[in-house]
Order: sequence, then structure tokens, then C-alpha cells
Amino acid sequence: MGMEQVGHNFMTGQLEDVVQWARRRSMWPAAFGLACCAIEMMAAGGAHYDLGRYGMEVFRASPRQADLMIVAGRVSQKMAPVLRQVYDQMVEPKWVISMGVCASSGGMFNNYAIVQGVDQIVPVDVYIPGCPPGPETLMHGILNLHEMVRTGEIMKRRSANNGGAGIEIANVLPTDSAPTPVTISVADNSSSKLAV
Amino acid sequence: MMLGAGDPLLSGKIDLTVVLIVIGKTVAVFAFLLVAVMLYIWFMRKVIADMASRVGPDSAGPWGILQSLADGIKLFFKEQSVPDSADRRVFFLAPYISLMTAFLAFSIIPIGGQVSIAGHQTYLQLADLPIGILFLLAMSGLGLYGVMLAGWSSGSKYPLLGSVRASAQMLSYEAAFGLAIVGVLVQAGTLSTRAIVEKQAWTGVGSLGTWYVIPAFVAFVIFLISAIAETNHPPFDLVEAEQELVGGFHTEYTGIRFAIFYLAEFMNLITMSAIAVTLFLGGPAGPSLGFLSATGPVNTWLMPVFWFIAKVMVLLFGTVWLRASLPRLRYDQLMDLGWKWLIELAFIWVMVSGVIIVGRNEGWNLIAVVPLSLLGGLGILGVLRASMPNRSELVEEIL
Amino acid sequence: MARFSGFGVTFKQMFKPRITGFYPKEKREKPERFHGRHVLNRYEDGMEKCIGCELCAGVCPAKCIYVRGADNSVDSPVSPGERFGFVYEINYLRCIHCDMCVEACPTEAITETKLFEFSFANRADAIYTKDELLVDDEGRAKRQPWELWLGGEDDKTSAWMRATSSSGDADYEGRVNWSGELGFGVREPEQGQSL
Amino acid sequence: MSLTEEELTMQITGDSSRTDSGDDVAEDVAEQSVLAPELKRLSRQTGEGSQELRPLQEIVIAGGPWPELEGDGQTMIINMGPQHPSTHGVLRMMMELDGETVVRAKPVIGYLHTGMEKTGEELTYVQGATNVTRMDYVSPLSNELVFATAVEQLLDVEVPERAIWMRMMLVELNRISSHLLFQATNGMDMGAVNMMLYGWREREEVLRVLEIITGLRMNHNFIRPGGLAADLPDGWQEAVLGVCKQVEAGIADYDKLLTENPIWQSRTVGVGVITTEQCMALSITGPVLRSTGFPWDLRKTQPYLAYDQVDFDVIYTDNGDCYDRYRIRLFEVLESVKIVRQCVAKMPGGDYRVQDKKITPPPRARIDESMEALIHHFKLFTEGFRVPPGETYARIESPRGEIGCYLVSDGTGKPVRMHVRGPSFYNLQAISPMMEGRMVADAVAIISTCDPIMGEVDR
Amino acid sequence: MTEAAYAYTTPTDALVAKFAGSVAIESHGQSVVHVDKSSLADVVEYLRVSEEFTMCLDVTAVDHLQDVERPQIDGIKRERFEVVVNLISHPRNIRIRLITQVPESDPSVPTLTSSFSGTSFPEREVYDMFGITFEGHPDLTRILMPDEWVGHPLRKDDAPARVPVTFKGDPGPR
Repeated sequence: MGMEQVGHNFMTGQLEDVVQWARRRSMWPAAFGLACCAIEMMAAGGAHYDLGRYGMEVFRASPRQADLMIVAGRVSQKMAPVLRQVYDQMVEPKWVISMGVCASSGGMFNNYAIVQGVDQIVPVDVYIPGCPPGPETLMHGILNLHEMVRTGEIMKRRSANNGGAGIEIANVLPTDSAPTPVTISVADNSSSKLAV
Repeated sequence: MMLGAGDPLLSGKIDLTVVLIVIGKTVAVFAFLLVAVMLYIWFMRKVIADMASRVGPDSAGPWGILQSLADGIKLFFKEQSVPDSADRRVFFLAPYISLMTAFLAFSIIPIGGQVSIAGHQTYLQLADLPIGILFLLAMSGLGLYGVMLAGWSSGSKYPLLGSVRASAQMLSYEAAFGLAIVGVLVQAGTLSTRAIVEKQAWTGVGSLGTWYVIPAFVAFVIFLISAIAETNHPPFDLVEAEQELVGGFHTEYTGIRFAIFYLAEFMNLITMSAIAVTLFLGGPAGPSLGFLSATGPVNTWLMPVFWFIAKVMVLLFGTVWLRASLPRLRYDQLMDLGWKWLIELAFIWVMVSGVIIVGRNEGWNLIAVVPLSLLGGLGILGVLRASMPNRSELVEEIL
Repeated sequence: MARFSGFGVTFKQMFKPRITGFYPKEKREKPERFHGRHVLNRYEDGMEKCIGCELCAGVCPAKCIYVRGADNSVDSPVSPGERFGFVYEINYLRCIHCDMCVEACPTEAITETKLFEFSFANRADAIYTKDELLVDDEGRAKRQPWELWLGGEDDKTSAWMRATSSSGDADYEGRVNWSGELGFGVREPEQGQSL
Repeated sequence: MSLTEEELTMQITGDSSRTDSGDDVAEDVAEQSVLAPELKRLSRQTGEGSQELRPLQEIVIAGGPWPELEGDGQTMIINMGPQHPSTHGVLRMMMELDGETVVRAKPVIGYLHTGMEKTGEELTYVQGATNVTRMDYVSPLSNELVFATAVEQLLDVEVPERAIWMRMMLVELNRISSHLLFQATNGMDMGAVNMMLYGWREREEVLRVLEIITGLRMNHNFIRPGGLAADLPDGWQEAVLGVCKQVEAGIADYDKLLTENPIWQSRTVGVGVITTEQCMALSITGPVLRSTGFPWDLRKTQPYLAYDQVDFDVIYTDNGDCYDRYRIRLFEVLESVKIVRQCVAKMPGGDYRVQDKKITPPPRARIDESMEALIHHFKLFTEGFRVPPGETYARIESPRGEIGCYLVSDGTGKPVRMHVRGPSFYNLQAISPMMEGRMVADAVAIISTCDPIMGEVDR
Repeated sequence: MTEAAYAYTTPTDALVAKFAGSVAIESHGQSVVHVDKSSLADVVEYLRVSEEFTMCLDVTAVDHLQDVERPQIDGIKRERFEVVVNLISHPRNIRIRLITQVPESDPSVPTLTSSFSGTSFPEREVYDMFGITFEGHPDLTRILMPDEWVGHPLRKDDAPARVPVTFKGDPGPR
């Protein structure tokens, strides 16, 4: 139920502002921790940093109620289909932050086991560097995302690349090495369909 | 329309103004509850943050006070999904059952005293049913169906477990809850909330003694515990139990339907606090401002409402404090507590207080009668204990 | 009442001061040795310190540094020696901030700042080129639009503990072993045990 | 509770039942092997491979079989994880439930498999620490220490006294932060919201001290083969002693909040019981083993670093349940604080890295002075140092148990095989026997008190 | 320090005498016994029952396909794979390490789960990573990699599946 189909006039313009304000101020992350970065993600919810200040201390265990998936940590070949399924279970509007270098590109683990960049599986809105990024770096990424939500930047990008994963596939896929044995099935593993 | 305008109920006594007043009160109470829930959620998050040296929500509005509004708007504009395996009609219906019963239960609460609107004398209360307490019990029982149907209709496993837990939990605590209320009813001798509140009216500091929290203290404690259990609040939030069941019955709910569950849950909590205030803490009773006219708008309108809200706030703070301090009970321990302790305690309490009241009326020697009734109660308890099935049998029975 | 002392713990906590930092208005103090994003240093006369030796690229466990050296032209040398870093790129979506590069660099050309608050909306931003890494004419790190610098954070460009460490030799502790850098001159070493 | 060597040996040998139980086990196993072909056939039929729940008979461990449960056919199989809030990352538990009771459970792992052992073979010994430190990301310094110890054994070098004490202090600080994290997540799993926040709060203070010393909050890459990356920074004493005080205050709070709490006790006492014999059979070490009344702590029994020169107690309890595991970790923090204080008091001066030109890069100042130093510097950072051929197994007591590093060298700058025995990997095997017959809520408590770190399990 | 822990007497002599084809050596102060593949399970059972070895700490394997230098031991024919078993005796406070040569042509060893149930996971890991099967293991499936994975990643000849790091100025993979 995005707002983008609506033609803009005075009323809808105001409404869209309010909706975007609400989406920024109440961006519930999915409790989706993978590795080291998950520890830092939880630390960011702790007293010293307090994600709760942005209304984000509500880590939703059920992906259906979450707005933001923070891919915190390395994504293994075995985890990749699960990650995609969790992403599919989330409902629009949804955002993805790739936290840490392992999620963004595989980091130092350039080997058979790790997906070299989670953007091969899900569309990533913000990449956060560091291994692991500190809580304040994570918060920078979140604020970055907030800003993109405010300006509508994300929806433009989504429509530009058809909203799916594969933003950087051409640059990232291995060219000369042996093919990765596991294929990640992307389509049709969501058990839900839209209510329309 | 012709008929309705002048005399909608054809009773000859009710005119349009009264209808408008009733409609106005309904809308006002509903709005009051909605705002109260929003503020309560914000308050809860802030207090929990305070209890951990954090700041809590502070970016939505001043001090983050609009946080719940932002949550609500966001959820409203979120896409909705239904699992393939769900029973669609029930799935759609369940949240509304939860919400409606939560609101209806609140309608019997006297928020303030008698006021006059446009020349009509009316109470600050939506409905004063002669069987108000029975209505309350009915609503809290019905509310269970919202949760249970939600879990069952989702067609997946975690919600199903949550729904099973919900039904068992509500069944166990409904009895203790009812018996605790009976503890008040034997004292008050009426089922009308208005009458109960009037019996606790403020006449000076001495009237604190007439608040049923003092003569029925045990019932008060039992009521609080079972009310928290009924509303699935921590430490009894097994139904949702994020760490065990992901989200329990509402795991599959998204967007506005999830928001309604969220709303209903906290609305229930506020309703329960309000009922506790009504039954045990004198409702809107409290000292009025002596330097102002006793019949002026401040003392008739504001002060009772102020006292009512203040008392509810104290109880609500208590719930937040519980949430922050206690770990969650386990399923079987929850049942144990309900069946083995609360119900029996409430039962004995009802017997003893009944004997006291009858004895007082009949002029019996209380010093002899009270221990006797206690002994009798313990005797019955012993028989009950002996005949009680062991835990696993009990659980099976309920499941 | 030890059974319910937990309520006291949570209640008392309400009256203790908050410890939350108000990011992004304020940031936490970073320690001296903090590992942040890199900078390429220059000598006090403005010459680049990097000589394009590729030690940093070789030692990087994530292989996130790409260096190509080129010969200095005689007329306008970029660095004091014969060669200089012609291409220097760090892919921050690979960098694990282990500081092996800082330890390896023989000329203290690459060090780290205390800035760690940056994130990218696209992958291209994450590849820092030499222009972006090299300090400006005042010896301060260049600020990219997607980085959050607060006042005073670039006063000390480098987390240079590992670059100047005495490698375990107690005799070398407290000895200045840092060639002067643009804007900040020669750094005092950590005192260590010689305190 | 301090144990001398003699007392300990007495306790250990005094227990004769362990060796006696061997025969029974052999019989059980013999019965099992008859079933083996049948099992194989079953697994082929379902074709689910590692994701198949094995029949009940499988989980028979030395010390007698587990009590069997009769299901009435009304069971349901649910998957907890890999995305589930209480599975500590990406552990997946397959559970067969009868109502709320767990009939069978099987951990399915590998969702965080990172190929670190392969990557370890591609990195030189100089770079190796960056790899191992990311295995157990909650106590990275333990991993670095065990790797460094293994390399030093192969190189046959002794690290200087100061390095030993610095390592000990850092590892103990890390043990504190790891146990604080356990308290936080354990509290969260049991529904105690604020316990989690308190745990994070104190842990953050410890991390800040580690950051002052190493420059990083996690994954420090600080303990290297031959010593440490750098000396302690100026003003480290105040920082370390300050955090010790804060941690003690925090532990007092946790103690008040939970230890005596009736709900907490009813959730944990008698839940997830395991005996010493079962621990022995399942290769379980660390706090889980100590909770069964067996005071086995490598720091005491096979001392490394300078643990024989500091005064501390091995905490152990008798019941082997979740409550004991919680208490052990609570009080081990205090013991670690004790060790850290002694380290601060006794910290010797001198070198903190082996002064061997082939292993340690030259001091920065010498690069400009000596051509030879420059060559060593280049060689060390390009191809690392060569390690004599051979194989060794180093082990230390990490916060989760015995962490070991099996290292095989062929004389080049990179190891042939770098295997890490992660204690969580083995401790995870205890989860399914502990869970059987318990409720879902207990399953959460059991996973949590086993404290598995999936990075270490899957490597 | 570290080595001192291993300075206890070890039961290697009895072991070598009892099982033919075993060779005891010392590696960095740790007692290591090379045992024959066929007798591995028996040796472990013997150590558990008769020598009070109470726990099997670790089972792992090594692939020696590309070793530059490999020390030769008299009486042992070096094969491509080695399976390494670490045992500890708590009562005697000693450790022992058993190493078995496993030829490439027949990568299988008897399972140790009959002696120590705790070797179930590590044996599955070795199977997963090296393709060495453990005969008699009750549940020998992949543990770390997905079930449908092809190959055994820690074998030296398995594809590393590296990808080049992207750079702006990089003309292409080096």
C-alpha cells in the first residue's frame, strides 16, 4: 500500500509527508542477527547508544511486522535462501541495510562459503562499512536511510532497477573461478500472497 | 426519522438531546481510550528506558510523545498479507473481536461523577448496567476468542501454539478473576459499577476505609495478578513470548490488523486497571478542591476525572514496573499458579468474607465464626487438593 | 525480601543519570588508538608519503587495497623518492580495519583517522580513490559528503599506535619514530613503560 | 572454594562410577549398530539429509540411556530458527512437540559456515590472527591467544614475561565481556527485558577499555604469534581498574535482580540437567561441565600463561541445571575481575614481543637506521615468517570451554591446516538430550545457558 | 608453562605394544601415537576403558596433498589424508593424540561414536569438509554445508570460489 500510485495534489502531498514522517520515526527492525555485527546491532540498542531514541528498540521477531532488515553479518551459502525468504515475508514498504563488510561484499572471507555481497539476493538500500561497524556507524547508516526515505530516493531507485535484487551482479559475480554449486532459488518461496 | 427524532426508543422519556449526549459520550470515551493507549505505549517505552539508564523514544515530537502515533500511521499505510493456509474470514475478523470487547468492557467504567450537560443530568460513564460486572466478565471472556481465533486461523505453527496457550491461560485465570470480583460483590451487594463506586464515595480521609482494597485486600491482590494474566501482560505474556513463539498469535499479522491487536492488548490493560480502580480504589472518589464551589465545573467535572486517571496511572506504572523487572513464567507454572493457588485462595477468601458479612448482619459472634469458617474453607481446600488431578493430566484435559 | 529485590534495582535506576549519547548531535570520545577510515599522509613540505611499494596491498587479509606505483617525474615530483602511489584505492566494503596496512607501511603514509561514521547508498561511493584518501593542503582529512565529521575530529589525523609501535622492544618505547606530517608536524610517541 | 592440586585429583579420581559405566554403554552401542542399516535406509527414504530428525534411539550417551517418552501420535514438528530471536544467531533447532513438550530435538547448524579454516590456509601466520579472531566473536582474544600459542609452539619460542601478563589481562577482560553478554542474552531469552539492557551496559564499559588498549571494540587482531601488537597505552591502569569497579557493581545488580527471584528460579532450577558422565561422553567443557560438580578448568588443572601465579577460584556447582550455569558465569566474572586486578598490580616491564628478527618486525625507528631491518620488515609483511614443519595442538580455557587450535605446518609461511576446536560446537551436542521431555520455554533457557556462539560452531 | 602440562607419563608404551603398526612420537612436548587405520576405534576404546581417557576432545583431518616438506616417520607410510583424534584423561591429567593415515583411494575410517557419543558432530564435520566417511556413524550427513553441496571444501583441490575485489581504477583481475 505504497503512496506512490497516488497523483499528488495539496492533500496527498501533505499526507505523503506525514506518512514518510511516520515511516522514519517508527522503522521497526527485524531481529535478524547473523554474526559479529549482530552483537554490535544489539549493542546499539543498549543504554549507551539507544536505538530507542529513533523509535527502533522494537526489534520484531516476526518479519511480517518489521520494516527494516539489517543484514548483520556474513551470509553463508546455506543461509542465503533463508534470508531471501525472510525478506519475502516482510511486507512493503521494506528496507534493507547491509551491515558490515561481510554482508556487503564478503569482507575478508572471499571463499566458497560466503555469499559475496548480500545485494545478490536482496536489494540493499544502505551499505555500512566496518568489521564490525560500531553502533554509531550503524546509526549513521540508519539516519542515512531515514534521509533517503524522506526524500523518496529509495522508491525512485527501486523503480529504476525494477525493485529487485541484482543491483551489482554484473560486477560481483565470479568470472573465472569455478561456478558456485548452490543456486539460490529466489522466486516463489514466499508462503504469503498479497491481500490487495 | 420522524419517530426517531423525537422519541427514538418510543419510551416517551428520551429525547434527541439524550441521544446526542450518549453518542457524544461514546465517541469521547473511544477517543479517550485511543489517546490513552497511545500515551500508555509511549509512557511504557519511556519508563522502561528510564529503568535502564536510557533515553527512550525522543525523535517523534517533543520527548517522543508522538511515537505511538507514528507507529500507528506507519502500520496503517503498510501492505497487508494473509498466509495462504489461513482461514481468511476468521483471520480478518479476529482483530476486531479483540478490539471491540476491549472497548465494550470499558464502557461500564464510571470515569467521573454526575454532571449536567445542556440541562440533563448524566453520569460520566458510558453505560451503567445493572449487571455491569457480569457484562465485564462476559466481555473479558469473549476477548479470548479474538486471540484464540487469530492464532488458529493463521494456519501456521507458532501462532497455533500461541493460541493454545491463550485459551488455556484465559480459562485458568477467568475463575480466579471472577472469584476475586465476588470478594468485592459480597461486600457491595450490587452488580452495578455505579453503585459500587458510590459505596466508596469520598467523605473525608476516613472514607479510605470504605474502599474495598482494605476490607478485600486479598481479593485485590488476586484480582491484580489474574487481571495481568488475563491481559497477557508480562510476566504472563506467554501468548506472545517473542523469545519462544516469535510473536505468538499475531506472528502472521501485518499492518493495520497487527496494530489493532497491539491496540486491543493495551486497551485491555487500561480497562483492567480502570476496573481495579472502580472495584477496589473508589473509582473517581477523592478529595475535591475545597476553595472552589462544590457544584462548580472544576469539582464536578475535573476532580473526579483527575482522581480516576491518577489512580489508573499508578496501577499502569505498576504494570510497566513488572514488565521491566520480572522474567517470564513458564506455561505450566502459570497454570499451577492459577489453579493451585489463586483459585483456592480466592475461594476461601469469598467464604470467609461472606461469613463475616452475614455474621455482622445477623449479630453472630465474629470471633468464633471467622476461625470456624476459615477451618471449613481449609477443609474444603484439602478435599479439593486431594481430588485434583496431577499436572500432566490437567494440562492434557485443558488441551 | 531478597526474592523481590529486583524491583528495587529497576526503581532505583530511574533516578540515576542517563548514559545515552545523543548521536548524531554528539559522538562518543574516541580513544587515541581508534581504527577509523584511512588517510594518506603527506610530509610537511606537501610531498606525498606513499611510495607505491604495495606492502599494504600485499598484507591486507581482505585484499581491499589496490595500489599502482609510477615513477616520479623529475620536474614535479609527487613524493620525495623515485616512485609514488599512482593509483591508490581502498574498497571500504572489504576493509576490516585490522590496521595491518598501517603496520606494514614503511613510510607511515597510510594511517587511520578517528572517523567511523560513514555509510553508503551505492557501492561506488565505498571505493575511496587516492583523491579522497589523501589529506588536503592543511594536512586534514578530506571530508566526503556521506561522512559525519563533528568539530575537532580531524585534529589528529591518525590512529598511529600500530604504525609507530616499538614492535615489542622495550628499549624503543617513547622514541619518536615518526617523520613529520603536513599540518601536525612530528608526533610525540606514547610513553608506554618509559613513563 | 579454592582447590589444591591434590584435592582436585582426589575429586576427579574419587568418582569411580564413570569407568564402571563403560560396559553398559558398549552393550547399548552394540544394540544400536544393529539398527544402523535401518537408519541409513530411513535417511535415504526421506532424502532430507542433515535436516532429518533422527529416531529417538539415537541419542543414547554413555552413562545410560535417556528416559524415553511415549508420544500419542499427536506430535508436531516445528523449526526454531535459523531466524528466531532466541537461537543466538542462526542456530536451527528442529523439535518434535507433543503439545508444549519437546519429544525430540536436533540442532541443525552450518548457517554461519564461513570457511574460516580454508581462509586460514590462505593467510600467512602474520595475518592469521585477523581470521581466527572472527570465529568466537564474543571472546575474540581467546581465539587469537590459542592461535598464537599454537604458532609459538611450532616455532618453539618463549614469549616475554610482559606479554604473558598482558595476554592474561586481556583474555580475562574478554572473559568478563563474554559472560556479561551471556547474562544479557540469557535474561532476554527468559523475558527479563531490563536484564538485557544492564548486561549490555556493563559490557559496553569493558569494550571501551579493550578499545583503549587495542583500538577496536571487537575482532581485535591484537595478540599475535610472538607477543602483542602494541604495548599498553598510557593510563591503562586507571581504565582497567575503573571498569573492574563498574563490573562488580553491575554483577551486584544482576544478583539482586535475578538470583533470588522466584520466577527466575522456577524457570531455571532443575531445567536442562546434565551429569558429569554425560558431559564426558559428549565432549562438553567449560561452565557446562563445571556446573555438574566437576571443577575442571584448564587455568587451574593445566595452567598456561601465568595462571599458576595468580590467585583465583574455580567456580563449580553440583546440579548441572540452567540455574547453576547462570550462577557459575555470574561468579566467574568476579574471579576474572580478581585476576585482572592482580595483573594490574603485578604487570612486569620489559619487552612484550619475542625479539627474534625472523618473527617480529623491527621497531619503526630501526627501519630508517638499518637496511637489514627494512628487508626483514618487507619480508615479514609480504610472505610472513616460515614455521618449521610439524603439527601441534594448543588449548586454552575460553569463556565457553576448551578452545583448541590444531596447526599443521609444512615449513612455508602459511599453515597446511588450521583447525580450531570450538567449545560451542561440542557443547551444542548437549542441547538435544537436555531438551527432551522439557517444554518449549525450557528449550529457550537451555539453548541460552549453553551459550553457543554460532561463529565458533560453524567457523 | 605450556609444555609443562604434558610432562606426565603417558600410556603410549602399552598402547604401542598392544596394537601392531602403532608408532609413538613426541611432537612439541605432546605425546602423539600414529595408529593404523583399522585399529583406530579399538585403540580409542582401549584408551577409554583401560587407560581412563575420559573425553574425546576433538576429531579432525588434514589434507596433505600439496605439502612442501613433510616429516617422515619410521614405520608409517604417509597418505594423503590424516585423521587426528585428541583425547584427554581427566583423572590422570594427560592428553594423547592419535593420528591415522587415510589413503585417498579409500577415505574411510571406523567411527568413534561407539566409544564417545560426542564425536558425532566432529565426524560429520570431517565428512562434510574432507569426504572421509566414518563407518558405522549413525547419522553421517553434511553438517556445515547445505545437503545438496557438491565437493568437500577443505580438500586442497576443491575450488576456492574466490571473486575479484572491485576497484575503480583496476583494469581487471590480476
